[in-house]
Amino acid sequence: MADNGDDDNQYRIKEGDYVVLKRGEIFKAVQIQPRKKVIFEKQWIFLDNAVGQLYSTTFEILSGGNLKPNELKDSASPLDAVEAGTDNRNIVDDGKSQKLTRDDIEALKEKGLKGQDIIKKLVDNHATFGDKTEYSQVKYIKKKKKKYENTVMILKPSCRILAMMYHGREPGKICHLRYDTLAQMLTLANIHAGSKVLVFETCAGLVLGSIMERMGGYGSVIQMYPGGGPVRAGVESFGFPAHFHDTLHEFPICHVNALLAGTLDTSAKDPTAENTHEKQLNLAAEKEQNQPEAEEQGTPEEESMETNTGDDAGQDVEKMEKDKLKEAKAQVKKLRLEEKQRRLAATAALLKGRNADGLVIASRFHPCPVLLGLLKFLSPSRPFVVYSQYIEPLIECFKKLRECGGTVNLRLTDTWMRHYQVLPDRTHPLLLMSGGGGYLLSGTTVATDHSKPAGSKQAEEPAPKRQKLEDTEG
Amino acid sequence: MADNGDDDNQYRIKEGDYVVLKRGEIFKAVQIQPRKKVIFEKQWIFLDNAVGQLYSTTFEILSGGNLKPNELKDSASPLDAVEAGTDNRNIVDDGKSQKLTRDDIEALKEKGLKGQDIIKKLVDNHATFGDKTEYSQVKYIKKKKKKYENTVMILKPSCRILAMMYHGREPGKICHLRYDTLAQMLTLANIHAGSKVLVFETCAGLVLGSIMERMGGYGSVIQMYPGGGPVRAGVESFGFPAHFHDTLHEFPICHVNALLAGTLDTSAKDPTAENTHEKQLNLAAEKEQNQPEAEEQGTPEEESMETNTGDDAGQDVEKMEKDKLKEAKAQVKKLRLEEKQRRLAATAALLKGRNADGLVIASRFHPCPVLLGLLKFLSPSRPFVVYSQYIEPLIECFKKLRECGGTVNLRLTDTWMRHYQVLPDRTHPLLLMSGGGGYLLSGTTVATDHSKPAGSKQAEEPAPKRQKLEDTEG
Amino acid sequence: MSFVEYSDFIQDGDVAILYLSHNNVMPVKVQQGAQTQTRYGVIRHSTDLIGQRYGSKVTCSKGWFHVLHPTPELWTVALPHRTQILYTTDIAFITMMLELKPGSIVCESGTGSGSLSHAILRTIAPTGHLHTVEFHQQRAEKVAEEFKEHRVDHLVTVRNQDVCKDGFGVTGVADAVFLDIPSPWDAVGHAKVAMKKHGGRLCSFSPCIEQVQKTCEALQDQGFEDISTTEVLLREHDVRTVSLPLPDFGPDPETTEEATPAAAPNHASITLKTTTLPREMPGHTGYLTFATKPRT
Amino acid sequence: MSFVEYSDFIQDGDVAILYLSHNNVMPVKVQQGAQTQTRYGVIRHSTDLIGQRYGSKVTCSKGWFHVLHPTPELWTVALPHRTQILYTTDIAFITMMLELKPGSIVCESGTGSGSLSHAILRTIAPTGHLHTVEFHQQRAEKVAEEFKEHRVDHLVTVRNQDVCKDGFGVTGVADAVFLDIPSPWDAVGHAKVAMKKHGGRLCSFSPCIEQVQKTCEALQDQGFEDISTTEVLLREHDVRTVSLPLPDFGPDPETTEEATPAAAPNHASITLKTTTLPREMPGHTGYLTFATKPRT
Repeated sequence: MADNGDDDNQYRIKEGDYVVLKRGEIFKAVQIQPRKKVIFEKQWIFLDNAVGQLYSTTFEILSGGNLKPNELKDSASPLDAVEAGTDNRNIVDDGKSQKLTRDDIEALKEKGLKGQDIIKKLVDNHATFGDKTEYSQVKYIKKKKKKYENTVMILKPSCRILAMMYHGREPGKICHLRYDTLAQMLTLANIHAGSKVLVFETCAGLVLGSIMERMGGYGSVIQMYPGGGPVRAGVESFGFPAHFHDTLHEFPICHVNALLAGTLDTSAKDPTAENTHEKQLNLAAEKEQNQPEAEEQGTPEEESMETNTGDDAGQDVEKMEKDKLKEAKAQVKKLRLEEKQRRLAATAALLKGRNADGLVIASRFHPCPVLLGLLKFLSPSRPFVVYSQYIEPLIECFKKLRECGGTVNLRLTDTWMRHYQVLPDRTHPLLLMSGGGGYLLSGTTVATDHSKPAGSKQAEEPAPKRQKLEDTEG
Repeated sequence: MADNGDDDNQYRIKEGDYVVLKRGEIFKAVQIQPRKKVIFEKQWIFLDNAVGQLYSTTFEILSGGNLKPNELKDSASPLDAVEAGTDNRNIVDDGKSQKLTRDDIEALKEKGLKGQDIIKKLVDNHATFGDKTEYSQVKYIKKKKKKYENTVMILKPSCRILAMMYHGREPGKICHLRYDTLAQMLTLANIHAGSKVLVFETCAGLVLGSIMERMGGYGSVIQMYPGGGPVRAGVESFGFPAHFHDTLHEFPICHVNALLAGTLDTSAKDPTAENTHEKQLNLAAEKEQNQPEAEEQGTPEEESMETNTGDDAGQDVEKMEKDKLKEAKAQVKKLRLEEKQRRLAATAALLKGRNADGLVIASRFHPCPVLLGLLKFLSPSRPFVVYSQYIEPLIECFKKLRECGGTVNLRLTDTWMRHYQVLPDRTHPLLLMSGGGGYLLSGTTVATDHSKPAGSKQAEEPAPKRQKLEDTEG
Repeated sequence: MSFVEYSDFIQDGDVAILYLSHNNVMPVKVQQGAQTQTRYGVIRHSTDLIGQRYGSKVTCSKGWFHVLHPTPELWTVALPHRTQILYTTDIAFITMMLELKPGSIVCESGTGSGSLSHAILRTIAPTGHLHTVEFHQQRAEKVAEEFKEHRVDHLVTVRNQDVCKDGFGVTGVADAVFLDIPSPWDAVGHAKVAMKKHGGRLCSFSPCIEQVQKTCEALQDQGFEDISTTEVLLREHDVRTVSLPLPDFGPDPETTEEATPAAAPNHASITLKTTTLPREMPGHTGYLTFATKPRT
Repeated sequence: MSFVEYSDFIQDGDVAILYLSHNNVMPVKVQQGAQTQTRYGVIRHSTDLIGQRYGSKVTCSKGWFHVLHPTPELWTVALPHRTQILYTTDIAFITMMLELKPGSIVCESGTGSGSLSHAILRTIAPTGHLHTVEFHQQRAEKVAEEFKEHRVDHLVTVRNQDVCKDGFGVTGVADAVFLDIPSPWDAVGHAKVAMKKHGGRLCSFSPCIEQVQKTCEALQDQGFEDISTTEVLLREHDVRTVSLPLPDFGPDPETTEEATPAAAPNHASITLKTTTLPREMPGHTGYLTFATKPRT
């Protein structure tokens, strides 16, 4: 494969790459590290052999956990094509339908039969498989696949894959933000290269990373973060080139009022003097980061260090990481605080003009004060979008925005998503669907008319089409 | 058709029958009355010629508004089968596609061509009809049908037809209750012959009538009504046989507390003495009945008279209706009050045992106090169902019921309904769907455990599967 | 007790429903002297059930629950699955759209586990009749037995035959026909034969769109009118109280009226009542195709 | 102004969006000396628009409205319909599922009214390219003109040809292909040719399930993987305040703690904030079939 002579190099898996493991609908984001054990679907895997292979290759997991490129594709398996009985009227379930015994199966495994082949054998030896309803067939195959399949595909990460992964594996970490809802957010906020976007999220960095992907390293993203430090595990998983991180800035929301009032002190101070305040922040951060990072990715503190420290401090950090000595940590903290202050000043400068091009909010905080506070940093005629798992807080946002003025084009929406099975004579919507994908409030800022009081009705939609706000008749 | 010799007689339209006019998806409930003008889809119609014909016959509307039985069926018209272009890429819209002029069409009409044939001609003479997308074709035919079709089908009323009619024509009158939601209510409340059902509705009588249809004249229905009198226009439209009305009782909710306390005075009094109280009630009724009755069905007062007065008073009422003299009205009021008091006593007796078999609520009132008040009249192990156009009041009901105990099997649901176009190579969901059908809270009563305080957590679901009521993590 | 008539007290021979928790219900045949094991401990029918009021609480060694009067809806949740079954949401819609009511004559195939059958019987009692056809012999026998236990056997005739070959076994009597079979198009002709001369309503339930397409074609060929296909899905909302923290934007040096209206300094939070939808829910049961048989 | 870059002030030659009300927006080509008639009166470009800030309020004789900077999403609502168009909900999902980002090379057919094209261009700028194929000549010319007016013409090549016969006019360059044509199965082979050797993503939009079935078959035949069909629907919630009257159960002679907790005597009512769904909403736009082209 190496002698294709085209630009394959960019598609090859390299050491240190952030990749996504895939089996069926199961995804997992990991980093390729030498002799590092990775658990995937209850199996130990070493990814070393993937290095140098092309992305999207399917590997067989050998005993011992090493990978071997597989000729068989993980895609639509021939099993899906088994003819289904559309009714199970002939089935008498006596528990004797499977003719292969446990021992038979073990023997097959020892003979080195691959998972997919074992399942095929199980199906072939199932007396009444063809009579099962399609639903039962799918259930059966899924169960067996989980048990016997031992292949894994290695993918290059993308917003699509990571959003599906988080939604499937750890929806609690991303406020149950469904991937189609995230898709709406990116589009409604008109995220694109060259703009200056404000993000407030507690979605493990998934939203932030998705925005950075869409900006392609052009423009700036300012992460407004609560507590002691920004959470960015999800951003790492995107595996962006280094220069993308130059476009990423962060600002603690606890300084928002000071910044708005013009009283924010961004001069570099002796960090020890700041200590008590910072300590408080860090305590708060620990409390608030009740979103544990992905298994392989260390503690939140290491995380933000990796991201926050520039090249200048990089070597020190590496050394200290190995030592993990308490004294060293204090030194790191000091460096970090200095760096933080420098960055704070830089970000404050970016925000001061109140001329951001977009605002995206997706957090476990009440969106109303967040939105009203951060909206002030946007230029007129710029989109914003707020996600919430619940509709009620967005209803409140909607009402407040109508009262305050300064926005038009307000919409409170959700999306309904349905997947289909398309097979000859067996086409139908999937039997299971996601219950809800959360709600979005979106709108566009406009210039506020200072000649009128902010609470004036005039600031809302033009009169002729004013929405009926009161309705007692129902 | 008359000489078929079978039991056709029960299927024949008779004078005085309540029927439903249908054209396409448009329904209208009317009564067959001699020389009575009826407006349907902006056309004047006389229904006299329908008398003696079979139900489900399609009639042509002749000039002058008289009906003539039609051989052509109203069903799937051959127009639907026109081959659709799946893209409109070849259309250049120059406004010259239709080759028939207005004069041509008028000429066709004068020649006595039927609506359907005119539309067929329009389609045939439309240069690019076949190139239009299906969506445009449907829109075109719908528009033309509305303009040129002049047939009407006469149907026997049913819960299905009337529920669809109200939802399509006057959703505001029935609190936007969608027919599939009504279907859920009837089933969730286990409505069936022989039971004793409590109904509180402000849906023009549609819910009440649907329940009566399902009870088939067996058992009893008690309408708990707000204000001065029960609203029952919708019940009339069902055209029930007279004996069905014997099973219908009513009780004003303003006496609920008195009844529960055992202080309700149901002895027949001199109605004039009651006058001030009744006057208040009537005033309230007029205020609350902001649901005007169907066009042909007179004022609410006449309405409830027709229903409330038994056979004994029937002739008097008829006479007075014609006179409409003020003095006569006073007399009617007196009779009505006496009758009302008698009926109140009878209904109170039915309720006193607190052993009703079901409770159905669908109103514009806040459902929470209504439900908590009326639930007391149910036996243990009986279903109840509450409809609301909004979810928030039902969330409150749910919480209150959990606190109070005495109910299990609580579910807060809504249904999502989708219609399909099924045509060769053009199968897809309809392009328009109903936004929402409202929400239902349903549950089952259980015996309250008087040894424990009513507010005790013990009264809720059994402990092992207690629902997680608090969730801060989201 | 009967599935078409309420009783107040549990009697020997009744079928009662133990309501253990949301979505966990268990039917029990009440028999003098019998015992039933539940996850909350043993219940003794003679003392714990017989003579008790329906809706009563029963306390066992490890917990308590309620005994409920059976209804077709509880039965649908409790019944032993011998096939895939129809659930209440579809059943409710079918019942309305077929215009079922006391006195209706209904044909059904297949009977399956009897989930829909019980709901039909409830609605057409006391004067209607259900003719239900089941291909599978054991199932036909089992469901007939259940009808007897549920005291609705006088309202139903169970036939063990192939509806596509042998039809419903009745002619010109049905007000409504329901089909839930793999190839409903093969039964449309038989349905027409079973229906009243004056006409009636038909419903066919199919999971796949290709089945719907063939069925609609057959219905049209057989002269059925008002053919329409609908899907109904239930969404169950989970009621919960959530607490949303308020952001801390820091001390507000200006304290103008405009600044951050709801921002509270001490990590305050707002509690609200809301609902969430389950992460996964039924996304499809089947397409319901309805049609009207005109007078023939 | 450009569709891929924000400006702060309106300039001569810009395309601005007049936001008149919810769902009523109007694009206007800004020209020194020109006038535009709106339902609120005439606006004079030289004084009312040029030099003004985007987002400003413009007051006319009969009312006022805001002038907005164009975005692909506003354009989708404002654009002159020459065909049926794709709307933002589908567009957003397509953009994510095709993995579009700055630098992506995309093929599209048909261009139609350019609703999706603008969204693609916004996302792939400044380094990507869109090859869009439109069968209909006038439409191809019109959309090319719009791309120029919107200052995105350097990012797009419009071809007027039949994609099913002639393909996309490029080979081995595309990261993603989008099809919105009556017979997408006829273009699947051409899509494959247009895509990068390493692979890429494809999406086909079709309103009818039969089109989806044929397309899935063609995709499978051509070796595409991960074929999946999805539908996405938007629900727009109407925020409103409603007042629900409380029932009057009459005077409560006992006034025990148990009785009618919330019943108020004087026809009081409770006001609450809620949302309703529109009576009618879009029930279907099309099925979106996605697939991955593997390395070939």
